[in-house]
Amino acid sequence: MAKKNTLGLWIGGAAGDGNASAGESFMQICARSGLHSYAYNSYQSLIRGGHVLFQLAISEKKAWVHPDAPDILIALNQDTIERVAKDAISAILFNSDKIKVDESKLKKGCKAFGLPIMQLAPNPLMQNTVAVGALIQLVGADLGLYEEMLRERFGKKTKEVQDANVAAAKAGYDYAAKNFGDIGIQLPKGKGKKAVLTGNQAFGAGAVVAGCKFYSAYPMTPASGIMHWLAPRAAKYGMVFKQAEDELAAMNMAVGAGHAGARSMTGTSGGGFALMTEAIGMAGMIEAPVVVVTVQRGGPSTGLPTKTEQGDLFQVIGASQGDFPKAIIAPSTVEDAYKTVGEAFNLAEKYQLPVMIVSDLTLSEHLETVDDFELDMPIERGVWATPRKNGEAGEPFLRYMNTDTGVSPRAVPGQEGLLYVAGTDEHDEKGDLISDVHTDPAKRRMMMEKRQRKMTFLAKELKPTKVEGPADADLTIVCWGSTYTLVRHLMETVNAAGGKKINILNIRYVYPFATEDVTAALKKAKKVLAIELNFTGQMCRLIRMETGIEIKDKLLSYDGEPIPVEKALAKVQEALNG
Amino acid sequence: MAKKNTLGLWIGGAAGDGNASAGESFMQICARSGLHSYAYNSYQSLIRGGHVLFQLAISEKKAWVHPDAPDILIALNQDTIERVAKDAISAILFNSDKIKVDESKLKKGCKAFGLPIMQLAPNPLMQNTVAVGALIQLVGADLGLYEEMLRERFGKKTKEVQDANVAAAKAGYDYAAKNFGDIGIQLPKGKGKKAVLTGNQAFGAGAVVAGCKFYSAYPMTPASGIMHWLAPRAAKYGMVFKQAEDELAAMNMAVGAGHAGARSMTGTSGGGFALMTEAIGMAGMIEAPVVVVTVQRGGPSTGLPTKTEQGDLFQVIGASQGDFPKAIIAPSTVEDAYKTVGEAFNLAEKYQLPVMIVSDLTLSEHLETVDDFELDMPIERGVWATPRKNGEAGEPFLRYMNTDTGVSPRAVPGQEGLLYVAGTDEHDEKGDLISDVHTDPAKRRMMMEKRQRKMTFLAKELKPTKVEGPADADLTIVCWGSTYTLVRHLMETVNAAGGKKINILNIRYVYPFATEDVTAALKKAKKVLAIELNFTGQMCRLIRMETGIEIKDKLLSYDGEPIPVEKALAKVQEALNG
Amino acid sequence: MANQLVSKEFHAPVRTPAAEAVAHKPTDFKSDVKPDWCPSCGDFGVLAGLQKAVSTLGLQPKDILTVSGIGCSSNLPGFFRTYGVHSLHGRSVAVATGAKLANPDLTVIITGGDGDGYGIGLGHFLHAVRRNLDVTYIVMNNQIYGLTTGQASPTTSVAAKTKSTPGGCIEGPLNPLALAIVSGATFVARAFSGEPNHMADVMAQAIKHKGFSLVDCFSPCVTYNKINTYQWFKERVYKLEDKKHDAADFKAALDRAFEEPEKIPLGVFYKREGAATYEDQDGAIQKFGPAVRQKLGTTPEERKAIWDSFK
Amino acid sequence: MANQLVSKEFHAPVRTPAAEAVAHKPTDFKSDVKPDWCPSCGDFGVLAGLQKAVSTLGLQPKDILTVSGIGCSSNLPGFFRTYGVHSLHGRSVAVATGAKLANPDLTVIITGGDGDGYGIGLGHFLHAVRRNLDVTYIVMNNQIYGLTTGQASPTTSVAAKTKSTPGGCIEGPLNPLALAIVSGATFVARAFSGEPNHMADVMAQAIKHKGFSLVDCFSPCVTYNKINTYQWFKERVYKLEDKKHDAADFKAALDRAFEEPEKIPLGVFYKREGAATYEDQDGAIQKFGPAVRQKLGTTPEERKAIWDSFK
Ligand SMILES: Cc1ncc(C[n+]2csc(CCOP(=O)(O)OP(=O)(O)O)c2C)c(N)n1
Ligand SMILES: Cc1ncc(C[n+]2csc(CCOP(=O)(O)OP(=O)(O)O)c2C)c(N)n1
Ligand code: SF4
Ligand code: SF4
Ligand SMILES: [Mg+2]
Ligand SMILES: [Mg+2]
Repeated sequence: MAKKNTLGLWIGGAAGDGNASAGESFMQICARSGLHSYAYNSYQSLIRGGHVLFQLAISEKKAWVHPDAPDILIALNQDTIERVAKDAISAILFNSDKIKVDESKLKKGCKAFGLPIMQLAPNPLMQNTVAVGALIQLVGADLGLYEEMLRERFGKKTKEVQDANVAAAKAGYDYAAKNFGDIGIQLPKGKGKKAVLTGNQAFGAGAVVAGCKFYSAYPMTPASGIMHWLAPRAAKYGMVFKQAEDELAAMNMAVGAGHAGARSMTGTSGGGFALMTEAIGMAGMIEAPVVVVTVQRGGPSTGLPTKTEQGDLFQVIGASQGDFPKAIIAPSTVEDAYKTVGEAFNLAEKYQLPVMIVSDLTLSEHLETVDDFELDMPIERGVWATPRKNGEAGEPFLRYMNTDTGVSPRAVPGQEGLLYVAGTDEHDEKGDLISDVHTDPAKRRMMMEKRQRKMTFLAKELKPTKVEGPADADLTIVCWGSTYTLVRHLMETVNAAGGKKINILNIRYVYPFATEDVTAALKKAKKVLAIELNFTGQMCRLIRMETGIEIKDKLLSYDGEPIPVEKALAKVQEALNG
Repeated sequence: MAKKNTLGLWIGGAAGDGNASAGESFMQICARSGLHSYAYNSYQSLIRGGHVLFQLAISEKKAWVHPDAPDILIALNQDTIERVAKDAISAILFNSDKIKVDESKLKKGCKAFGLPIMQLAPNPLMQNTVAVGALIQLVGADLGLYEEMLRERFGKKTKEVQDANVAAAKAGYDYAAKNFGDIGIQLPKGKGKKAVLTGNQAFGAGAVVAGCKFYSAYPMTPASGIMHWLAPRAAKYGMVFKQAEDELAAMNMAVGAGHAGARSMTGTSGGGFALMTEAIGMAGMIEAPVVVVTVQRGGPSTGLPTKTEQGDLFQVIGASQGDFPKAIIAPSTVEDAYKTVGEAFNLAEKYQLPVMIVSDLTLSEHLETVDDFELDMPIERGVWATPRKNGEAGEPFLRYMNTDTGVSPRAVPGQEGLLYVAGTDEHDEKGDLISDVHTDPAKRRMMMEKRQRKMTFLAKELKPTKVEGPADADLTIVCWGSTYTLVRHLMETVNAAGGKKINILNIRYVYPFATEDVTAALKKAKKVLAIELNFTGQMCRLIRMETGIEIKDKLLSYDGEPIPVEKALAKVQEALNG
Repeated sequence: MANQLVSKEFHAPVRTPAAEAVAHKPTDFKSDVKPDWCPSCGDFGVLAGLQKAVSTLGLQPKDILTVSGIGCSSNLPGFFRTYGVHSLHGRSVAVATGAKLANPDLTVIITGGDGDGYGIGLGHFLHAVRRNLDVTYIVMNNQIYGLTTGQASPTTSVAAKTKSTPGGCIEGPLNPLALAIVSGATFVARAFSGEPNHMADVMAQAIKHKGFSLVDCFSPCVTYNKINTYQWFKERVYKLEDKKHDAADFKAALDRAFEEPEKIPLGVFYKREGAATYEDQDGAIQKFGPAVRQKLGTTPEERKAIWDSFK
Repeated sequence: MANQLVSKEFHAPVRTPAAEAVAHKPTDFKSDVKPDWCPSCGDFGVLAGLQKAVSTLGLQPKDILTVSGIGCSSNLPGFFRTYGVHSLHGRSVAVATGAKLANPDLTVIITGGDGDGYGIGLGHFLHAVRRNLDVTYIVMNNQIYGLTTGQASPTTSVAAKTKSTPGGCIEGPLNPLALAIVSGATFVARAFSGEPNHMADVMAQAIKHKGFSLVDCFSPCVTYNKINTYQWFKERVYKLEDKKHDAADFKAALDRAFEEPEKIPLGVFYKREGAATYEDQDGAIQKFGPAVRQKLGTTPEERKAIWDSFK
């Protein structure tokens, strides 16, 4: 029988046991040998203890989801055995010094491979390294790459520490070779090295490349990853990174920096976003470009800080009082996250408005291999007023000039001859308040129309929203955000099977909404199923508002977990056959 | 020719000139003689200067709108003459000592009646009193009532001050009798005395009667009127009134008070509401009853602080992250404002959730006569857990017990034997956090479903949303909030004319939405026209989201002013005939 | 559900009079949830201190409301057997204010972290101070954001490397004691988790004090703050009681507040007795007592009077 | 539109070097909008003081950014011929922080009211202080909420009757000077609209000071504050310069901050020179200068390095 050439791996332990970092190392090795992978780490809102489960899929072709069940489970504590040993398919690796496995409770054919850590390593803390060594042997991965990685990781430590870790890995490898039988898995060799990163890292890297020069934020899971990636790197790229005293400050600082002429961004999650909303309206009114990333997590309120959900759609749409121009984009993949930042900055500057990027915990925190793509992004800053020697000015500068596109040539403080005051009160073209003029409905209307006119032009330059997959599919699945990757996996699985076919309508533009494209796609669809992670079917509601079309068949999940593939597949089959 | 028995009155001056208070006095006199009235005061975001225009309609039957143009204009400064003298129909009253009127610029038949204030009063500041005296004479109102009112108003001043004012009024009256001709207006005598109040005062009075014991707020136009009415009266009714340091505090205090067992309320406008949103989600999660009044004004951002708009609908709908139970009600009239507070408190306590009342500047600040109605309101506090002697408790108290209705018997701090912690993290029935338990999707689902289940039951007890007016009308006008009174006026006007007929679908329940009622009404309508005060047609968008029905014909106004009757009538005629 | 009876009627809470108070051991204030802090986290000491303090004072669990924000430290109410609200990050003081004004009979204890109280919540904290509300604020000051895995807080020292200040912190730390003192606090103290008995004693004094009381507690974060460790504090702390400090002396209190970081005083820095609390001056509370015990509803006469006032 | 040319290219702002600076009279800093404050409002004096101060310092209108919140006082930027942002109520300090960090070459002046800065904005104010950002904060302290027609502010005195405290205010006022001093401010001063020349002088010193400077200005609200009138202040104010006050003395500064309300000192309470500003310590600014003058975009090498770091 040919060996299996993909791997589902789970690593379970408590917070502080380092399972995520063991998993990431292994993922990295595979990526360096050209394999694809997708990982989701399930953890809790606590610093030590609890149960953390790193769930990884590895394969030669692009991996879109983490596995429902593991071929191999590495258990770093007894609790992991009790919870998930029953799910393992082929083998369980564990520290036999302290963990007991009752083989009678395992799946048929699943082997329990105990590692006597005390014999194999000088320090029980090295259990992860030993286990990864053994894992490498079991799946035929490259121990040399792991050695390389360990030396990198402990690069700042002494040679002794490096050597001890390398030895521990080797000991695990050798012990497995000698004592564990073959389990029928052999990972292939891919081509080249692949990058491994999270959505948050992609937002950070995207910001650097997009020319973001100011990032202000207040820590909040699951958005902190952006801050953590940027903080040590910002200065190198000339970006001011500012931790603020709260989200009110983070957002208002970003608006101030955007107004002053720097590309500026902030990032947060729902509770912090609530505090940012007032200043998002300010950006709309004073026409300051700014980018806000909000990463959804389990709600409402503090909710499930470390769990995933897509429940903040209307919070973002409804951010701040009154009608004002803005854009809202929801990327779906790590690559998309990176590119969305560039797109957001261009829209923000060209149309002088706030752009919100809506992410979710899964997108922001999961790790994914990404094939190389064009990293460069065009930087489009829109139209500027030409500075003029003070004396020359025959008339006042009209910062908010009423133009055909609604976009007024921009000026920033410090420029010659373009003095103006940007005010959150309604103002005239020059910027002078009209809130204290008796009643100037005509001017007010003009200014509202000028600002809103920008939306017409902005909408025109957005990329089309297209159905992905076979045009004549039997079922169109509507999704948004990270749920796209699950749906993509479903499509590849179902369509490969030969029978009925599905395609995907992924909604990326939340505002302005691609009403025509979406209407056309839904009208053309034979059947429609929506999959989203919230209670009320928020995207379905938005679609109905924008197109009038009601999507009746929905898979809504709101338990904090990504939807298991099995469950989604069952629902798709039901929809296809129903 | 029979004399006209209604009056359109405008009083114009600068901020600080006291025109609103002159207008209110006159309105009060008419109300005391049993007449109806409706007044809108147009002012600006500044303390002195500018142009303030008090616009009042008086009639025997209920007045629903202020007049597009005045029969009589009282001008307190020259600026008023320049701006609006041309609109006056019958007469202009002005201080001839300092104001000039060019009669050639007036409407045909409009008379300029100068009052030589220096001759008529000891102090030029009494010009308002003199003018009101003259006005009373011109329209045949009751000078005795004015005298009574002046003595009340200056009740705390000396007898001399009172007498001087009464004399000034009399002087104006006599001067008019002697020098001004008849202008063909005679106000009738109505029956009984009528109450005159603003929407904000109705919110305040409603709160007192509904048993609100805690009102926290931060000043913000146009919501401050609630605070200003309550602050001096709260203690008398056992209500703690607390000015907070900002809206974050105002809302969080209200949640704390609601949690502790007091009926609690807060009030604000869009910018402040933005700051309240996070804690609204908290109330949803910890199931604390609380009522929030948000009064819309011209947006976006600081916008037009003293102008009217209905532009915050999605801000309120989208308040805070995640899905949680809540209710949103938009009252339309002063009486409705009063009653809505009572309804809101009952819903808040019975379903243990935040209830938002959405008002707008026009509703909150306009003055209206209200016929007596049943002021009492039922107070329904929902289900409570029965306190138990500590020792008795055989099992922990389940504050968040999963019940058939989703409503769990409530307990408040200080009660015997019902200890629990209310947490904004997801929790189990007892209240213990589940955000740090590995992954308990089943419990999470149960708690989400328990909370959301409350919505089903809440929705069932809301009053039906009905069409008002002739069932077989040719046009159904959709409106919400204060715009209802304009539409009511339109309906009475159009339907009285005998030709085609209109009826009204006023949307009062924003959330949960009366989907069935509204769908049925719209399906039955021959033609539909929506009138609302915002740029994007927010209520139309909401209706489409909830019913799938798109309302194409809209009168949208976003210039900060209430829509003039003329303009609305023209649109209605177009819709009827188009 | 045997013991969980449902009632249509509200049985308003009544504080147990001192004479009827039942003695509770510190362990009676343990909830059945096991604290999930990292082993050796300073917050264990604060929890224990608090349990001892309320026990010493003879308080009844039901008469205490503990309100926290969000953070490791803000998890405390879950482990403390009293009524509790685990509210929003930075808003504990405002929530507690509302609850206290609705029911002044409650002993209200606010607990939370330095980020929660001195960072995002700074405004509420100082405004509560100037109100002299009769509540006790216990801050577990670990000079770091613990729950979000180690960013700089407003009390992080200059040059400290954290996740958000990898090159070293370049902002000066706030001095919470001095801020409270200059804002009119009537009781300002400091304690240290490494001195549990002293801490319990200071907390008891704070809770007993009528008016706003602050106890800033050094509560080491063993996971993310490798500078301000137990050892670091042990080398620096001393007790004000041992130095004849006069807590009634405003200037002396301020001087002590600025002694750190070389020498760190523990104990009561400042105390002013007899100042009226906010509740004592509120008209409604004075006339009608706790809002939560008032009967709701108005008489027909009251309603008529209100309505007539508009006529 | 003759003079309003449009460009696809961004001409980054450059501060006029002192040598090329053109002299501007105070009236050159008058915008063409007439202030709409009530006649005799104290804010006229503050505006005049500010115009004189920047004129004295030889600053160019284009190099100044004035940021305010919302309130009568916050209308100031509209009347002051510089760049301006009339931002949100309570957020001026945060907006100014962002602008200053994006372009440290700007002279950033923050203006606003007591409600704006010490009420809703208190947290931002004190956090900016501890950062020692090089900005000047001018607060028009009229001890009332003016624009919203007369409610109590955080500096309203006890017992004062306002629209929101009809029975008299029962909260203690904050002491903004003391708060700034204990939070590490490097320049703290007070001025009074009734002493225009002194005010202009203090403002000039504040703007010149490198680091965070606060000028709390008594700016009487003639419409809503009938207690703290020009006359009331005139009877109480004196100048620190006349009393040999040593502004380098931290304790003396605090003592002076607590002298009021009997005697109210004007002038510079506290000043510390040589403290590093936040901008001076930020890595990006130090390496690359003002963000707003950097070229955007990365080199292929930089992009490759970033991408490779994930491999
Ligand atoms: C509005 C909001 N912003 C951010 C967060 C994320 N958050 C949770 S705890 C915390 C900081 C905790 O620090 P501290 O208060 O010092 O408590 P510690 O964990 O150190 O005890 C933050 C920023 C949040 N929950 N809500
Ligand atoms: C978030 C928000 N809350 C409330 C308001 C309403 N508001 C406008 S100005 C003001 C207070 C102004 O007081 P202060 O800052 O002292 O300025 P002053 O008018 O006295 O100069 C308030 C509460 C607002 N604009 N935004
Ligand atoms: S992270 Fe720090 S503060 Fe949080 S529980 Fe662990 S030791 Fe305590
Ligand atoms: S209300 Fe007061 S602060 Fe406002 S402009 Fe008038 S005097 Fe000045
Ligand atoms: Mg902390
Ligand atoms: Mg003020």
